[in-house]
Amino acid sequence: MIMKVLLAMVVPVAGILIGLLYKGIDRILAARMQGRVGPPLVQPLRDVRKLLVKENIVPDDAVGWLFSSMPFVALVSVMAILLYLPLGITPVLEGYGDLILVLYLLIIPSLALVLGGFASSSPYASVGGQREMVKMMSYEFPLAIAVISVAWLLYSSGAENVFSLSVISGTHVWGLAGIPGLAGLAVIFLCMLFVIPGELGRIPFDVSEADSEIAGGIFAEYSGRNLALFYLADAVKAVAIASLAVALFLPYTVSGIFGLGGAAAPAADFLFHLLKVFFVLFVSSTVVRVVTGRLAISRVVSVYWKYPVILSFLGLLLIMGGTLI
Amino acid sequence: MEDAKKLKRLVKSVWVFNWFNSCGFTEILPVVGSRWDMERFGMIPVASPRHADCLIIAGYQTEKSIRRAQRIYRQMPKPAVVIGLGSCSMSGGMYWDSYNTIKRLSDYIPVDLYIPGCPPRPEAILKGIMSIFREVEDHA
Amino acid sequence: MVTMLSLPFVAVVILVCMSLAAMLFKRNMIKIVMAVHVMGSAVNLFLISLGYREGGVAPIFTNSPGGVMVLPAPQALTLTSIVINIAVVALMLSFAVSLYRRYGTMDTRKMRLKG
Amino acid sequence: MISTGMGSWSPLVFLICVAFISVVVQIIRSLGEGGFRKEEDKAEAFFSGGRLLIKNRVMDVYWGFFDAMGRYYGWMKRMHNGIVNDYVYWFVLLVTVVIGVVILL
Amino acid sequence: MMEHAPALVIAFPLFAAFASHLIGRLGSRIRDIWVFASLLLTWLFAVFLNLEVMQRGTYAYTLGADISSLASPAGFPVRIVLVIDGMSALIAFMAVSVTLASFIYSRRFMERVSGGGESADRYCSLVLLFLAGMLGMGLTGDFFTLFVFLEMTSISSASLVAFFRKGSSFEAAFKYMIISAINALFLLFGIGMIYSQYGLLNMAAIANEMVLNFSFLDKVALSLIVSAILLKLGSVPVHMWKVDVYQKVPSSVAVMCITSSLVGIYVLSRILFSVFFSMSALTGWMIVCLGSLSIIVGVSMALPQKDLKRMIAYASIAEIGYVMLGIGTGLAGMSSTFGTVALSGGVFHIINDALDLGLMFLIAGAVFYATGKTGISKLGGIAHRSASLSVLFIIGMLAVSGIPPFNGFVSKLIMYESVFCLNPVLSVIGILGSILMLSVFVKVFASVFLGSPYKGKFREIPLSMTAVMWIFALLIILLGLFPGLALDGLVSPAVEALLGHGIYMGVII
Repeated sequence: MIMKVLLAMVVPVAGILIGLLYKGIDRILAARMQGRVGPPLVQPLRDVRKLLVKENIVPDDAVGWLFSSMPFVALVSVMAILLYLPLGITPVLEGYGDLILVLYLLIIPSLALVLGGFASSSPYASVGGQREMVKMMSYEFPLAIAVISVAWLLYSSGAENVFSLSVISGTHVWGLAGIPGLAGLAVIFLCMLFVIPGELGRIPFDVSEADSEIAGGIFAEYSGRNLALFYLADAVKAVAIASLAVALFLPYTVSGIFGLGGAAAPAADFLFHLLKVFFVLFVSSTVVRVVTGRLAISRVVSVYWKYPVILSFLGLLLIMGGTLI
Repeated sequence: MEDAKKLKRLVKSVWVFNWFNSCGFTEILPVVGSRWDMERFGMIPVASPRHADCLIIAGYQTEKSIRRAQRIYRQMPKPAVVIGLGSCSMSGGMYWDSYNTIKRLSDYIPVDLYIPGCPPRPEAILKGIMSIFREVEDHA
Repeated sequence: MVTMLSLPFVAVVILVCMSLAAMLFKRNMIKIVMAVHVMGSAVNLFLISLGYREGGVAPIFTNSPGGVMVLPAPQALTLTSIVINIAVVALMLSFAVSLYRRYGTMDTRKMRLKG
Repeated sequence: MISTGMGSWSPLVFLICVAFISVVVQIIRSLGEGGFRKEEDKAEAFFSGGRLLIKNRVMDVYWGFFDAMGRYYGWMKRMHNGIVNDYVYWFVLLVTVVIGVVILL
Repeated sequence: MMEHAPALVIAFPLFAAFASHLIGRLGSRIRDIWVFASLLLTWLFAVFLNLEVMQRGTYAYTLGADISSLASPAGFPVRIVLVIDGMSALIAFMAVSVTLASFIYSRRFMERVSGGGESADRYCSLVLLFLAGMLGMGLTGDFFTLFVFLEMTSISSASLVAFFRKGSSFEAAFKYMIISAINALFLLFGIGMIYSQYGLLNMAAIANEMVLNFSFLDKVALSLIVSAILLKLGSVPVHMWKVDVYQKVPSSVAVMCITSSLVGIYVLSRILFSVFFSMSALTGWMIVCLGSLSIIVGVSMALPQKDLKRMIAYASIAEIGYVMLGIGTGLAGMSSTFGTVALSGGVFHIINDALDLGLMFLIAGAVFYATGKTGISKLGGIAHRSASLSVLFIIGMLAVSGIPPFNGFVSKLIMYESVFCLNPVLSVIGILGSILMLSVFVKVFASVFLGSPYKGKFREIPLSMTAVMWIFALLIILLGLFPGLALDGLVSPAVEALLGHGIYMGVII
């Protein structure tokens, strides 16, 4: 029990550091892909330290208490998600929350972003807020299908307590439903990867913080300390959504192969988990960020509701077919 | 925390807000580009003065646009740095004799650094910014 | 072959179809209210004809002439249903009249609550 | 603490963890600069240097969604036209569907 | 006196309704006290009903002849049986408490909006009639009494809809009255058909007879009754009347209209679980399909709305869709474990839905009270004027769309994880529905509450209205943090009551 409480203290803070680390790596790799040198690895940490020093301006017409509390809520809720996610080891709050809870907790940071944007009474921010809400509506559909179909795969292959994350990250999902199941799951994994840039607001879907169009969008009025909290929330959210994808689709552990016992096994699993998270983030957000340009908001809705939805429904049908045979 | 220590932190990651009229932007682009890459010093262009630490005012300013530039400067969270880019900001440049050009930028906004040139080459811009960094380093 | 016994049920079906047709196609509000009233009486007819017994006598027990009695329960139901039907139609007519006084039209297509 | 057959959820543990995390976040927040020195129109909303004339009116919200779902909302507008006859029409349709389903299946 | 509680629960509001006109002559203060005292007494009766049910389980209360064999001159028993079990006691308790809260809310609300005096008497008696009708529908074990109380609710709520005497309120009342008339007549048609088969009107007795022979006519009767109740509920194909009604009804009555649709859902589940339980697989699937359709159409139509109450009305149709999803899966999977879990999710969602959307309508009423407008484009920046309203709205918004710490999440979690076993697509529709619901309320919150300060006249919201809203909010938070309280205390007896149709029949015969 003490171990669990200790972990509950360490994991969120570690989440922040890992998030900043990934942000740094992401910026370096993106720069290298564009032939640039790219910032030093600790640049995100420097950005946060600089933002903390700056003045924290609250606009006159803004609803003060809401404007300043939303960054706080965003960061707290994102760090809370990490407690429920299996970071290689079994989740810290193992029996106290499940997959649907994580899915809903992922809504809160974007909701805090939107409310913060609307509360800042600037036209840029309210346009950014509406766009973020429309984006949330569009990427939640394929995300829900992906999550439910993995749970259905486990349910139909006879596992109990299907929605609890330790069971999901414990079983090897790929071989469960034969060839059609495998194909369906691959399609759904693709859709999940396609959702991640939308969830994080990376380039093809950064319609809500579009610098060129709406001058910083939701963050137009945020500065100093509040902006630092949003910056950290975005960093931690990348880790959270990527480790959810890893938990669902890549639940393999390393400690078995190397035969490590005792304290080394969880450490090795944790590191391997970080590697997998890096791989997912690199493929889904860094490469896509460098390659594509920004989409118009109505295109975002049709892009998310046309192709990934049909694909993941197809995947779900394949899985259902697979389990029947 | 006095200004010097704040500036030391600020220098490590300068977020730049460009207020450009004419040739200024064409010169900022290569600085952001892959050859001169200002991001290796932690500098990224941002869209809103609320995020900005460094306001680069490029090109000549008219009676109307200087009022907006002043309001943007006031809306930037302090401590902040202002850089006048090109000879137009120093002395009105080649538009010096027109009726509405602002002759000296520092009459309206406290300018920390002027970078001469019409337009200044990217190396000149980077050299200017480096001089600010060095000055902050020695000062602290 | 429509026997004498099932004649009322055929009448009920015709009445219900007529009132539904009126409700679907008539634009005037008063006509719709009349259609509702017609449907109400159709249902009452249906209830009454349920309780009918061949050669039955009115179900009054005090010094009744004896013999087969018509079932009393449906008649009780019909009584309440008639009363309710009147209340409903009266309320609808009052709404229609006040609506006409304010909107100036009886046409259901010119209503303002839509979308 | 409730547990459905498939998963479980305990609000109290969630609240305890959120309380603890908000202490940590408050520490991070206290590292930063709280207020700002009031200047002439420093706290004015940023509008590319100009002055906001029409105060913030949230107009035509979710334009992107309606634009992308144009056809669907066309049907919906026709379906919800507020005419009583159509309400009865939909009810008659529902009755026939329900009778059909109950009798045939 | 207390063993007559079931009859008194219905009779007392009826008596109070007609007495309130007389007492209104003496003075409005006295009439308020009288109505409040009678509502409180009815509330005590309802609480006593719940305690009695917890003690004795399902029991019947007969008006008229006690034993069925006691022959009246005509050779058959003349009696009406009120059956009280876990579910009906819960619904009765909910109806009375919501009416009590909405009455306290409406004292100051109606004063500003429609002026006191004679119309306030009418308001009080109509509200009490509405309550008596809902309680009657909740507690009867007899088809025809169900029809009579259904009519009573529709007539009293229609005249409440037309309370503001404006053009559009009459239009909404007219549409509502036509729909209720058709609904009642089709219900009576179905009851007549069943009566022709079995000569019985009592639900449990019919269920007992029906187990043996289930003929073609019963199927037609079932479909007529179910579609009539669906019309009363406002599930998708026939939901448009509900939107007009909720837009034009005074907000304090809108809260009661939500509870009357939930009583409608109780009646639907009573009929499908306890009477026509042999057809449960088919009807279960039908309710599930209509429920998911309601979620999709309800939420997607709520997005482009321009009027505050009309938007919340569409949201309430989506919430009814969620409850139908839970109840339908309970029906379809009657024998399996996930069916019971889904049913308990559905019943718990009834309580949550009544609280969440009730709070939303009260806030809409408070905004209308303060500014006199309900159009979204005309309002803005109210958060500057009253912070408590915006905090309440945030709580309500998060609760309705099911964000974790609040009660909406608990019932949706239970439902998704059990509806999932019936068909995974239903859970997907549920999750999508809750995210769209969240965006509906964010749009309302942004355009009504945030933005630059509201310029127009902003009347201060009186303490009684804020107190009621805060009670709703505290209940939402309490149910969110301690769901076990409601789940074991109120929901599980109701679920057993619904599933145990054997006990239900046993009480009568």
